[in-house]
Amino acid sequence: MLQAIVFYALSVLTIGSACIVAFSRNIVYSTFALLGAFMGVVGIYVLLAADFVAMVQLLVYVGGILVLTIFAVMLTQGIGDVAISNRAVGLVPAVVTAVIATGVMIYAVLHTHWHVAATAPIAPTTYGIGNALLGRFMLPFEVASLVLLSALVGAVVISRHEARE
Amino acid sequence: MTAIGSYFRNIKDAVTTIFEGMAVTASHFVRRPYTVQYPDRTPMRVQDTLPIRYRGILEVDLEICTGCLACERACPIDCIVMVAEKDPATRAITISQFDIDIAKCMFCGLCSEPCPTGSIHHTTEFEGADFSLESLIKRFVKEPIPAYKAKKGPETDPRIAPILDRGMHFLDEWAQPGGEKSGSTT
Amino acid sequence: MSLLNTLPDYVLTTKTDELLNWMRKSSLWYMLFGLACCAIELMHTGGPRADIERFGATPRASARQSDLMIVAGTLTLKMALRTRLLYDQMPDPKYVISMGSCASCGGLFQLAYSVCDGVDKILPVDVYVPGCPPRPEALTEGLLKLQEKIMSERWLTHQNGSREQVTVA
Amino acid sequence: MYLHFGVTLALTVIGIGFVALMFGLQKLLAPNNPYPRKLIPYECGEPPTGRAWINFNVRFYLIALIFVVFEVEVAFVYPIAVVYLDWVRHGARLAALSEILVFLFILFIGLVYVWVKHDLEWIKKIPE
Amino acid sequence: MEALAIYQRLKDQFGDQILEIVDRKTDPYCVIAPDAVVEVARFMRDDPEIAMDCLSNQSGVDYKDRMEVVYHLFSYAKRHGAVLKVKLPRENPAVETVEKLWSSANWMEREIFDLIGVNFTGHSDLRRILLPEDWVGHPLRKDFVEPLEYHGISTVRESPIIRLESKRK
Amino acid sequence: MSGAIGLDHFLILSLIVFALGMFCVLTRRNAIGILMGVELILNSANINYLAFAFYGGGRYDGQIFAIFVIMLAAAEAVIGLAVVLAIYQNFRTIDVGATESLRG
Amino acid sequence: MNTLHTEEMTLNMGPQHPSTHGVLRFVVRADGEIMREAVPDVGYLHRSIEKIAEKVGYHGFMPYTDRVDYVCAMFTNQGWASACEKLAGIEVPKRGEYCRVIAAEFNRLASHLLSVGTMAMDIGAMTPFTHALREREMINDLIEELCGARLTFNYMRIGGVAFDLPPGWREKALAYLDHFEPIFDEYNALISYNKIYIERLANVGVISAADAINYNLVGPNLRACGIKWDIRKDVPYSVYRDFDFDVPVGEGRWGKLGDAMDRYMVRIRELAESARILRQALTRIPSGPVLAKVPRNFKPPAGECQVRIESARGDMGWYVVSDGTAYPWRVHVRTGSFAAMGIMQKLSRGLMIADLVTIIASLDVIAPEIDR
Amino acid sequence: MQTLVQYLISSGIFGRHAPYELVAAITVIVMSAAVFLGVAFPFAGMVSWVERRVWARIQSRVGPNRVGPNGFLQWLADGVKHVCKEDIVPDEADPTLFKLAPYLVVLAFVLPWAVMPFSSSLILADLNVGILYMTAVTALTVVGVLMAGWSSNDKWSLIGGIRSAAQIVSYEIPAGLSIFPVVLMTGTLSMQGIIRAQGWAPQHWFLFANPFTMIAAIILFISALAEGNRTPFDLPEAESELVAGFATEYSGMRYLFFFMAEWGNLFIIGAIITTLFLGGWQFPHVTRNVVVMNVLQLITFNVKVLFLVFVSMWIRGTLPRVRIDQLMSLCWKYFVPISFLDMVGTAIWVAIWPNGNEWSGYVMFAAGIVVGVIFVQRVIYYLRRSRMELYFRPTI
Repeated sequence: MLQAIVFYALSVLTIGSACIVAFSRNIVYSTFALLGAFMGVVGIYVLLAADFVAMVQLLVYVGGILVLTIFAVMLTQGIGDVAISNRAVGLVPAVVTAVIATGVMIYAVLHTHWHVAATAPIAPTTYGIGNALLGRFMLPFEVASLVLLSALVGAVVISRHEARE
Repeated sequence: MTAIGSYFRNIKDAVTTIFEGMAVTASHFVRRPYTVQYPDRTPMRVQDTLPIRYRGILEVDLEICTGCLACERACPIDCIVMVAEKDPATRAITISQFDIDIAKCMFCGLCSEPCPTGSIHHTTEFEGADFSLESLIKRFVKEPIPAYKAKKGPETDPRIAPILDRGMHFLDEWAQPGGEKSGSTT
Repeated sequence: MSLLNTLPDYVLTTKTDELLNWMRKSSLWYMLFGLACCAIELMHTGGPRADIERFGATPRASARQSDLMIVAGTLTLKMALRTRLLYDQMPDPKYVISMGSCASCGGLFQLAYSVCDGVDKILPVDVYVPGCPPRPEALTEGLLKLQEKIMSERWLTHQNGSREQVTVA
Repeated sequence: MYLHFGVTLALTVIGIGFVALMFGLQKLLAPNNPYPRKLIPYECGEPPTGRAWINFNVRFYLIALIFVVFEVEVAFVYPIAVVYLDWVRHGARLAALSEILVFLFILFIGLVYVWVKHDLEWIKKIPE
Repeated sequence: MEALAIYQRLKDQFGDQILEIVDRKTDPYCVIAPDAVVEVARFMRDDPEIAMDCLSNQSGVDYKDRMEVVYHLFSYAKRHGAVLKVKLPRENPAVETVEKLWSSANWMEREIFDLIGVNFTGHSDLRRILLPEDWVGHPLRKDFVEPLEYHGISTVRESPIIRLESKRK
Repeated sequence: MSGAIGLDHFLILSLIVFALGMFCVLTRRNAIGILMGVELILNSANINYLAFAFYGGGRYDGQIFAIFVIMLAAAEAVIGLAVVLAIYQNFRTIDVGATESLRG
Repeated sequence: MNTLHTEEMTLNMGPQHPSTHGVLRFVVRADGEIMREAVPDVGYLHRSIEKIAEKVGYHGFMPYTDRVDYVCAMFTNQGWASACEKLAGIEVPKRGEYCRVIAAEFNRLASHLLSVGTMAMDIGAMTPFTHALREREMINDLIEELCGARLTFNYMRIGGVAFDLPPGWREKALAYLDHFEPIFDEYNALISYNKIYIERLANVGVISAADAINYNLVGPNLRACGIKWDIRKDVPYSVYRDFDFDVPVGEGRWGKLGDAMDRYMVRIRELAESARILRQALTRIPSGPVLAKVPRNFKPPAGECQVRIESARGDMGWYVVSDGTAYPWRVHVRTGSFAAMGIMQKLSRGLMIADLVTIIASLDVIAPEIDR
Repeated sequence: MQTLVQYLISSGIFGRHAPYELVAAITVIVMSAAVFLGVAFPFAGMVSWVERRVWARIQSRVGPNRVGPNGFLQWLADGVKHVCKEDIVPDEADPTLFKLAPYLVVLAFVLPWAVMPFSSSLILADLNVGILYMTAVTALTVVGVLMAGWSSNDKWSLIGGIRSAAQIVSYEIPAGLSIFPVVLMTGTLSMQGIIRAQGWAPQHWFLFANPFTMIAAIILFISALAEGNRTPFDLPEAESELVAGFATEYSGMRYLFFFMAEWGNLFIIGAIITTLFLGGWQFPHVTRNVVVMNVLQLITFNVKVLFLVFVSMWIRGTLPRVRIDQLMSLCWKYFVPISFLDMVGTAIWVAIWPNGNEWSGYVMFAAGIVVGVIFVQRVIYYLRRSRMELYFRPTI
């Protein structure tokens, strides 16, 4: 009961914010609405018993990516050109594509018989994730650091390269 | 090497100087505050702690005012308005108005300097805040009164003598041109 | 839909009024607005000896967060327009203390060509503090006078004819 | 766990409700008297020159880029750190230690790289 | 070097351009032709014996029949000073700027322009400095009349004290 | 847990978010807007991962995948925004339509 | 990252801004945190004191001189008095000169304390500021006892001073100095040697010696650039010849020579030197009159003169033209702050907004001195 | 919390057949409201008064002392005044975001209270990811502050907001890294778990566990100060530079919420440090009475937290403010590498002594005492040099 209420509330928050992200003509509103979407998703993660992932989402998305996006918006947008900058192109094909894709997938979701195992126990996950990362997923874990390193170096090089010109 | 050296020196400097600063501020926790809790929590009125030379709100002892208008003339900004008339027959001076605009006064002391009797002088009073400018005008003369006439000898009138004494006391503080004040040769 | 000055004059409402006024008067945040000589004494008033913060008055840099403008010092004509704007930018209820002769009426600078003779020409002044400059205690007394005035204001209850209007246009 | 996160949800609601309540109270108690000059943005007593919504030069943008990378790294290390003690106790100390060290080392290289390349410096030069 | 010796050297160098050398006990000065200001000034700055590296004061004086610009020069290298004067007509006084020689002249000339109304030709930024941009007149001129109001703020303030009329008049 | 909310709910939620993200990507001319759309899509993917993990027996694989997705999203955002900045440097606009024609 | 094309932002810093000591205004053209330029806009406190001098006469102008620089009014008093004395050729009694020096040096202590205090406040430390105010309060008490006012002293008269030292004052003053010296060390430990503080000040707003002279910087600002020039020492007036004191100059120990830290430290060390002068003056003060005979209707002969006084903000030039009447014809005050503001525009280029605050504070500008 | 819900259901207050969810929901809401209104909000208020008093004391002043006993109700006066204050939304501001920003900031201040470990059983929610949660939710402040700064359409606000955001996000890295030593040593993220791993005696605190944790504690404390916009890192609201920073345009209640969040965050900073390094609520096991124990633990925890709050006030009264570039280089060139190495060092330390080293605790504690003694000596030195008698008389 309560879970359903919470789920629907979070869904409304997520989808509403996502709508603002997608439809707002003001890029700044879109950016700040992203916060609502992320927060809603955090709640959904918690409902899915993924507490650690939820926290990581909060830490990385809200604390990191969102701030970075806001910075980028502030750096590139005067308010003066907001209307232009967030203008939509090809509205009709986009709507058609989105609607068709959604329709197909909703059909798929509703008509597929998902194999639902017994739902997981609602238990803390950090320990398990840690064990998995140190064990089975050791290689991806180390590769992740390489990915991050390359992202760091790449981003810095791109920015610096442009700055030097 | 110097780069690394300065890196660690920076850390060391920051830590030691902040440490020292914290010690200074910590010592203030055990010192008494310097505050004088005006108006209600002071051992005595703040006015009474001020030195005699303090130039607070002006006051006129009309009993010893000679009506010489020296103060009005000395005021650079005309905030003293004084009307004193000399009766040509009796040579007696009547003071019919003595108003000081405290709101305009600049508390410079130039008016009390030339006063022959110390009648106009600054007090240590400084409380004068009010809600309107009009109430900041000090009117000393309610109705015309005769001016004080300086006597040759010492003042004999027991009512006026202490006031004159006080006035002269104010006057004594001012340096006399070329003159040396007794008692302050140190 | 503000309740301001709309309630009838019951014991409860007047008591509430008193309480609100007491709270308001105890938290007069003044704007750091030093103009001239008096600004130094204004600093001293916030300083260790006079410590106006005892009465809950603390300096704020932004006009938006201040309740009290202490016009400390000579108001020149060039500054007068800015002062008016700053005053306008303060949120209601707002009060003005005119500190020192220059602010009250131009004082010794009435002779000057570029000085606005008195801050009351551009703003409504609540309390005038004489002195040139007033010593910190004198300003403290001005603040106490202003607190007196605030206590006599009506906040929720109807206005009596003689009482001060709360909102200043 | 739902119960625990329920607390955060409740706190969210209470926090927002409290703020809204106070605003409601303010609506009741505070005067409201806006006029055009009052609503001018505050700029130290001058009428503002130009608007604030401009392309603000966020000079620490690069630092924000670096930050996100390290933030992800911090997030990654948390689960490892949690199980580290157990692994050590169960004798797998070298494996765990070396894995952490490698992970940190690779990212540390990134830090050293940006440092050496002076991307952490604050550039004071103004373009003309 | 004594001031008089400096003036003598100037006289030798510039001849007719030096109009007058006034020998007085306090602050002797020399008057130079308005056209020659920059030349003389440059000489005084660059000559190794005079080496006036600092323009310590520049003031304008309105003498009702003429304007004067007074340059107080000082040499930190040689520790001596000199006073130059330029006499200008009262109508449209103008003299070349020495801003290029001493940067401190920039503001001082602006001030003289603002208060006295001397034009400094070639000045990079000759605007009013102390008074508002929309001010009319140059107040330190002797014939300056104070305006009655500025942006709706009246500049006159009557004394609140009314002087009682004398009984016998 | 209770029968009211099942896997389908989460999947449909993720779908809607995905659709909105896709719409955002397709319609935006602003490069940052596109990146935001991508973030939404990645989030919807994550919801799916976690939903399947939750309803699929509670193994950690789904969660670990989600973490890796977040990591990749961060890397993508970092690089993407750096590139956007670079584009902005060169073209003075981040309108993706305009940058195509303006070959700098 | 240095060539991001961003719009320039025009910021008004002041006239009502906590860091602009009084009413200065800077039109800051900034690119993010970095300033392209900060153009000072002064005149918000232009009170036409020079014009008033032509209206109120020589004696009556004395209180107005207090307002030229209210932080160190003794010096403006002294400047005006000396100018009048120089015009009329009046000799001030020895004791009068000593009184002047004592009052002036106490005032210099007060002024420098305010300066270093506000410096600390602008850097963000409130405590040193209040401590400086506390010391100022004590000095104010002393000065109040001497001349009856805390700020606008009106102490000096043409030909001397208005009040002799009150009885017992000397001992109090010496006792205060005993108190001041340890407090001074404490103050330094609290803020002057603080690493953060030094980092904020060092290498900010560097002025070369040539620039300083060219822009006519004076006083501590000039000395911080390494030029040993003090009117008290080099062109001695009053009785400064009698005293033994050093002229502190900038050393560039913490950064480049002539930076904000140097200016700050010069002030700090001048505090100690002033205390030294005060000790000497208080012990050596001779007896005698303090005021020469000057007619109440003072009319100096026609003529003009310039007087230079080493005020707390440096060389203060009083240029007075007399036409032989009871009213001066023209008075012009050339002040240190005016010149210091002139260099601001040049200094501000390429610095951060936070540095602008540092520079304003380190140049120790006082609004009325600029605008008069 | 779980126990409480179980207890309530079994006690039958809600009737015999009360649904678990409803009871849980009511309990949670009531308890949360109690913590927020009873602890968090008054604390934020009171600490503003305490700070003003402490600060005044450092400055040889008295501070607010007229409203209530010793000015204790000053915070209430400020609050009521702000309620009675007009609320201005500037013309050119973006009204939606302008009004939304305080909500976010308050949210970021409220959420950490969920995992505040007041005592061994007084905790709203002993989240398994407690400390991670704590660091994550405080990130909301960044968005709130950026929102406030941008929406005001005021240049000071904009600069303040961006400064604040850059500062908070940067310092999250050293703060996050400094938590790891403790996590490595305990193997849990739960606040209670971390506290339980420590002992009541100082040598069993993680602060003194080994040199690395001590450095980590210092870095975490400083970083937390930076994240809370406290001196010496109060650049976003630097009065002498940016008027009032991101809150420049805010008046009345809206401003007060920023204000409140700032003071409230002090407690959170203190609580994090206390939990991680100072042994939290650990108190010698003197009695078997659970209630008494909990009260003692509550007091212990609060005393420790308040001490840290006091220290941060004291720091605020002492230090000047750093500049933005120094702030950044301090973070990236000093704190991040040091905490990196610190973490590596701890990992090695733990690999060598998985169960901790008893000796190092004593040694570090002794070192701490030595530093304290030196400090006291310096204080006495300054006291001796000051002439106390001059402080007693208004006029010398």
